[in-house]
Amino acid sequence: MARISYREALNAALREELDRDERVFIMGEEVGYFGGAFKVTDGLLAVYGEKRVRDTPISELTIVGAGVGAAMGGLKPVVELMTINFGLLAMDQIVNHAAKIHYMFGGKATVPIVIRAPQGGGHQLGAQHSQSLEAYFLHCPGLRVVIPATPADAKGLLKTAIRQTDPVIFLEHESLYGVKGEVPEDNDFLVPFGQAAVLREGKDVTIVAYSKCVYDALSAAEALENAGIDAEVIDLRTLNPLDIQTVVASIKKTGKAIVAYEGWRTGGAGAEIASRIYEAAFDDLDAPVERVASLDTPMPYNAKLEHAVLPSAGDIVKVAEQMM
Amino acid sequence: MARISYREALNAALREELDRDERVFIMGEEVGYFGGAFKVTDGLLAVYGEKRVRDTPISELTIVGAGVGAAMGGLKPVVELMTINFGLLAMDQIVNHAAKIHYMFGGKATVPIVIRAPQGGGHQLGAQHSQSLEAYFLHCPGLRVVIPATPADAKGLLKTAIRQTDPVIFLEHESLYGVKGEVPEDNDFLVPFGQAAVLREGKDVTIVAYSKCVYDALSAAEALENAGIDAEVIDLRTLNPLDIQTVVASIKKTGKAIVAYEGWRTGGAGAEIASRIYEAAFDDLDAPVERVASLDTPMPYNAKLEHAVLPSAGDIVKVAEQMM
Amino acid sequence: MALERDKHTAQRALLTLHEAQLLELYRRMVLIRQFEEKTAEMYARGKITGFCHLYAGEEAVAVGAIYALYDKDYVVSTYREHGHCLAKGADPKVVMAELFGKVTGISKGRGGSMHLFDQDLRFMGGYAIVGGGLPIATGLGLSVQYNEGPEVVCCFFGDGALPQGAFHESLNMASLWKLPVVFVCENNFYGMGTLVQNAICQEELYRFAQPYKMPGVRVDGMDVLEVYGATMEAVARAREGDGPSLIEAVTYRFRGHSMSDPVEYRSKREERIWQERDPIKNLRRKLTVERHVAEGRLGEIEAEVARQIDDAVKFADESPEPSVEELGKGVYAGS
Amino acid sequence: MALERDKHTAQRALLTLHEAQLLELYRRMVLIRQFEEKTAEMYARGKITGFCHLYAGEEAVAVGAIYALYDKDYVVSTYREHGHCLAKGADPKVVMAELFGKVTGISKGRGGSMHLFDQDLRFMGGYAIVGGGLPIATGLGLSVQYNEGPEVVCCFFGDGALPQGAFHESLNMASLWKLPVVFVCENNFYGMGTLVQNAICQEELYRFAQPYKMPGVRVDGMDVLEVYGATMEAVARAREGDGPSLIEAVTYRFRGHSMSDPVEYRSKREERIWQERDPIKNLRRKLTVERHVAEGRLGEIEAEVARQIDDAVKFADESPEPSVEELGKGVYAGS
Ligand SMILES: Cc1ncc(C[n+]2csc(CCOP(=O)(O)OP(=O)(O)O)c2C)c(N)n1
Ligand SMILES: Cc1ncc(C[n+]2csc(CCOP(=O)(O)OP(=O)(O)O)c2C)c(N)n1
Ligand SMILES: [Mg+2]
Ligand SMILES: [Mg+2]
Repeated sequence: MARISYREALNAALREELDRDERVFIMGEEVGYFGGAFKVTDGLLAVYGEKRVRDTPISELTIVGAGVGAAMGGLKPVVELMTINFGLLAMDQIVNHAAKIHYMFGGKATVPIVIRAPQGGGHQLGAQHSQSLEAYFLHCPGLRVVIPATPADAKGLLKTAIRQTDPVIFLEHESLYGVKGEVPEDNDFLVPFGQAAVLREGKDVTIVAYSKCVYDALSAAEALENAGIDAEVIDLRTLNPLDIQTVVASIKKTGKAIVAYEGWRTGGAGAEIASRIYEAAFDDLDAPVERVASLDTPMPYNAKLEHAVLPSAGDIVKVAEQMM
Repeated sequence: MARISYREALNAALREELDRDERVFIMGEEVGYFGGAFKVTDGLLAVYGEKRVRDTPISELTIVGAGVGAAMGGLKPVVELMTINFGLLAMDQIVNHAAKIHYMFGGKATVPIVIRAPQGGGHQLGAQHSQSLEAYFLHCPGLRVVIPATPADAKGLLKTAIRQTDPVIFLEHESLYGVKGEVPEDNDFLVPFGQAAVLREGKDVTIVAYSKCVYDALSAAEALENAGIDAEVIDLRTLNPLDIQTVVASIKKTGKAIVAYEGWRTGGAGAEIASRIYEAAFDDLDAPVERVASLDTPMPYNAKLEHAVLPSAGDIVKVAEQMM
Repeated sequence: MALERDKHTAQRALLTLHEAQLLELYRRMVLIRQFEEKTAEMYARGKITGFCHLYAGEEAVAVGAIYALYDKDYVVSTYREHGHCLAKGADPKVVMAELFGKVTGISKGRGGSMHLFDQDLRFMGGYAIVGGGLPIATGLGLSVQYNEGPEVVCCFFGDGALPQGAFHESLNMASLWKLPVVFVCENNFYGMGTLVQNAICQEELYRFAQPYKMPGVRVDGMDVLEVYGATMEAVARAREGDGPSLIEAVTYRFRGHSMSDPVEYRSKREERIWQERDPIKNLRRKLTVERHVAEGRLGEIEAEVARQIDDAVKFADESPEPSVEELGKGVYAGS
Repeated sequence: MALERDKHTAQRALLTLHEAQLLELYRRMVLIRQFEEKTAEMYARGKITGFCHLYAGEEAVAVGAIYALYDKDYVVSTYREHGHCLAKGADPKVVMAELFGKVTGISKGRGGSMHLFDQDLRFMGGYAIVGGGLPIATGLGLSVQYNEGPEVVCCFFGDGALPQGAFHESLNMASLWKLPVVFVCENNFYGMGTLVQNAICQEELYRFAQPYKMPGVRVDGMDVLEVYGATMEAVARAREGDGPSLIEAVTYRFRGHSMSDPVEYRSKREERIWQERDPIKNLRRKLTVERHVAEGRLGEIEAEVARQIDDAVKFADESPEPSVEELGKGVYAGS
């Protein structure tokens, strides 16, 4: 175990997989000489060379499409979109191509591409640079959607993503890169898809979260403890596959659930998670599932406004208290 | 009133608004000489000329973007995407631009664009031509999402869409163009956004639907009547704004709800609708809200497989019977 | 316009190719033509449904270009890809079965007319999003370069794809990285009902190669030997590591855009002019006149192909449909 | 390269413009420079946050191009748009207030550095998606043509936008429909840390105009008169209904890509060479030497601008923040 940042954990995962498999390569804007806009690929070019750490023009649609083609040609591309906001330019290659190819060609083609992208708000980057778009990918069969919160999961899930054979959308939160945690150094440390993690046990309310909101959920749980409310916190870790069993098991105990996510409230992943909870545990629920999410507005630049749009630990606490 | 098809109703709405407002114009692939891939704009070029019915190159991103710019320049573009599947190429202009501009520029810019697009499956067009993508637009504040089922609503909602000032995603179902119904001939016949229609009253179960699934819901209701089950059918008509009040009022009576939609089950608009129902009517529900939707697979070409993927009246009947 | 030079290339091909090779070109074109005619018939009889875009009239492009490739070279295509798929060596049986939606089809009945695929043949798929195949072809080129492989990627697309951003992004990337891709634009003058000059401000499509610093040539897409010659040059260049090329093959689709298109936007006269330039008649004339091949030999080929097509229909008809139980399988390759 | 001709245009501008006009060009460049220097200072002091991309070094492009426009002409820009916005006539007060996130800001504190907008000034917005502004500019051009208006649209974007599909789609559409758009590419050699030759297979960016059948020129973007002259020609053409043009202005950003960029990817030597070509010093030299303007007159302008910038900071500082209660309003224009 080493105590490293989320960013370093991702970097380590990339290094290990580059070492392990000749077919793995990295491609994206500024991933090479610049070391990545968020420095996730820092230092890789020097070690692995331009063949395996490839700077690209600003052409999101074709970056992803070329990744799809390279994957069909037998490689294992790890494509970085500088942020998910720019990924909207690549939706055609992601949704119409990457997600469909295996199925529509009768299972004869595979597209083992990993598309990494930072996302999220909180840095006053305004309306076009602060989105969390996991819901779009969740609503597209054929894509795996991975969204780690901790450094260890960042590493273990990225390694799993690179080793498996389906297109993966791997979403990192821009606020998490500096977060530190214990991360196994084992080269074969993998975190499986579809297994939520119970990060804190509790008996009064289940807080289901992923990505940055996991930290908000944990802070909220601490605050709630002072108020005598014992919250269980679950990190989903992957949205597709979605481990609803772990969530349901928790709700059987607590009878109450809050889903916390940073995407816009309406039509977000929280709606799906809530629906799945109701479908699987309707009789166990004492109250409706509460959603704590971003307000339904484009992100304003002003810091106070932005803060008010984003979901927070305080919001979770307030909702939990109201549920009691 | 005239008995005309959904296609003719749309065509009439376009003609009336072209007549009414000089700023209104139509733009898209094959909308002019060809009369539209689905013939919705048939005959308009001959009457209104190339200035107001404009054929474009195949450049979805820039077609939408040019519509956004034209709207900012004071016009009222009605842009046709040949099908919503190709709209994935324009997601950046829709989500990052059209939806954001009014808010992020402090309310000083408006983008009164209507983006019309056929969508849906059922014609053996395969994985890249059969999608229903309303959930993507629902999950984007700043966009209105309109999705009519009947010829009258197609006309009245399209006219409302053209007359108002926000970007509208107007989704038509490819299977509905030939459907006929009574349509008011009044030039000022408008259907307001955000008002669901109760198409059939019933006391046992509420079926909430939109677009083609409205017809499946109505057939299911008939079939259920024979089985002694009295279903209420609600057509949402617009997803943003979403009229949850009408749905909740119905559920207070029936205690049960089914949401029927053609998008993929996971992460679809049905998840949002179900969540809103729970949030507003948890105590009135006798059973979890059921979702009847497309299976989570890319659309297969083979007719039997496609039929099995799509939601049907039969599926609704089955689910309703199980709920009793 | 590079027409003079290309006429010369074509003439050289006619004189230097072995008779067996020329007959093979003829056979492939006839195969595509008969396949498409049968497809139209089966569509009319309701055996085939959905969108179906026939390639009749354009055979010289697929056959000429693909004949310049090795088996291991890749082909990427569009929704109008029956011809490319057959030219790359697909058995008409499995193609027809796909159109019939059968489990024996080349994409197991899941793809349909627009989504044929065969990894073994290195036929890397028909894509139904205009411009969608170009980034994928670029990526395949990258995989070849990465592996220091000898392969070349041949990517077909229509004139309609030129105004798409994907075309330009792909040409830039392929040129920037010197990828072994041959971009073949099938300029058949129309994208659905839109004339090329109403969609593109530049009608001489090969000119788009210039800023991308790659060779751009326009060839007569009704002359299989001319297409073959131009592609040979582009392929050689790509295989040498000298990067991509753009070939504009001027051609004509004899039928409507798809089976449901009544083709009201073009004149009978225009159609007649192009039918006279039929690529199959064109090669037949050259073979019989300049290479003295007996008419009978060509007739035999036609008859043989006809039997093959009949077998294909029979096979497709008798094949089982995919089972509904399997429906949910194969959305993911893993687990 | 059209440099010879453009040097001539610049010289003509120097000789024919009134002294007041030349001083106005000088004033605008100084305004932008001082504004940007103050912005950097305020950023360092935490008054401004988020992404902030300064325009220092590139002033001649915004000022030269926009001086060739009428007030009613439209400007569309990117995230590096303080300069364009000021050159189009925005009050530095409301621009600074926007960077401070204040409700008095040009976008009410909702936009920030990357999203300035003013309908009255016809400054149609800074867009933070590379290439995002081009389709919008094309649409504005369409609205002008539709209304048979006299306006022209001037669209700024970086070299980084050239590999984006949106660039090509927009050039095609604008040329096909002869829209009154002047596309101004600010080639400052880098897109973030990527050299233009590592992103584009063609370094002479103006050459992309050719297949689109529009004039393409490269001008010295450190010479405001040269930019002005070239834009005058393009604007005249657009206003006559003769369609779009592409101007490549070769320039240099004196600072990093954004405030957080340590600029490790370029050499001190390179930076020094370009600093010697400072567009403000450049014009200063011409004014004093060739037009015999007194140094003192220029000093007065600088002092006046300095006061204006101080006022802007004061205004921004003292302005109130937007109220959190209003947050949810204005997502929709209607209802
Ligand atoms: C992105 C996209 N936009 C629109 C369509 C609808 N469409 C299908 S084919 C076609 C015309 C394409 O013409 P061209 O590229 O010239 O190919 P051809 O059919 O002539 O072979 C159009 C507009 C599509 N499939 N994809
Ligand atoms: C579509 C998109 N991709 C990536 C980015 C991230 N990004 C912001 S600026 C930039 C470089 C743009 O360079 P250039 O166009 O030359 O403009 P300059 O900054 O030099 O003025 C990049 C890659 C973005 N904003 N939008
Ligand atoms: Mg064509
Ligand atoms: Mg630049």
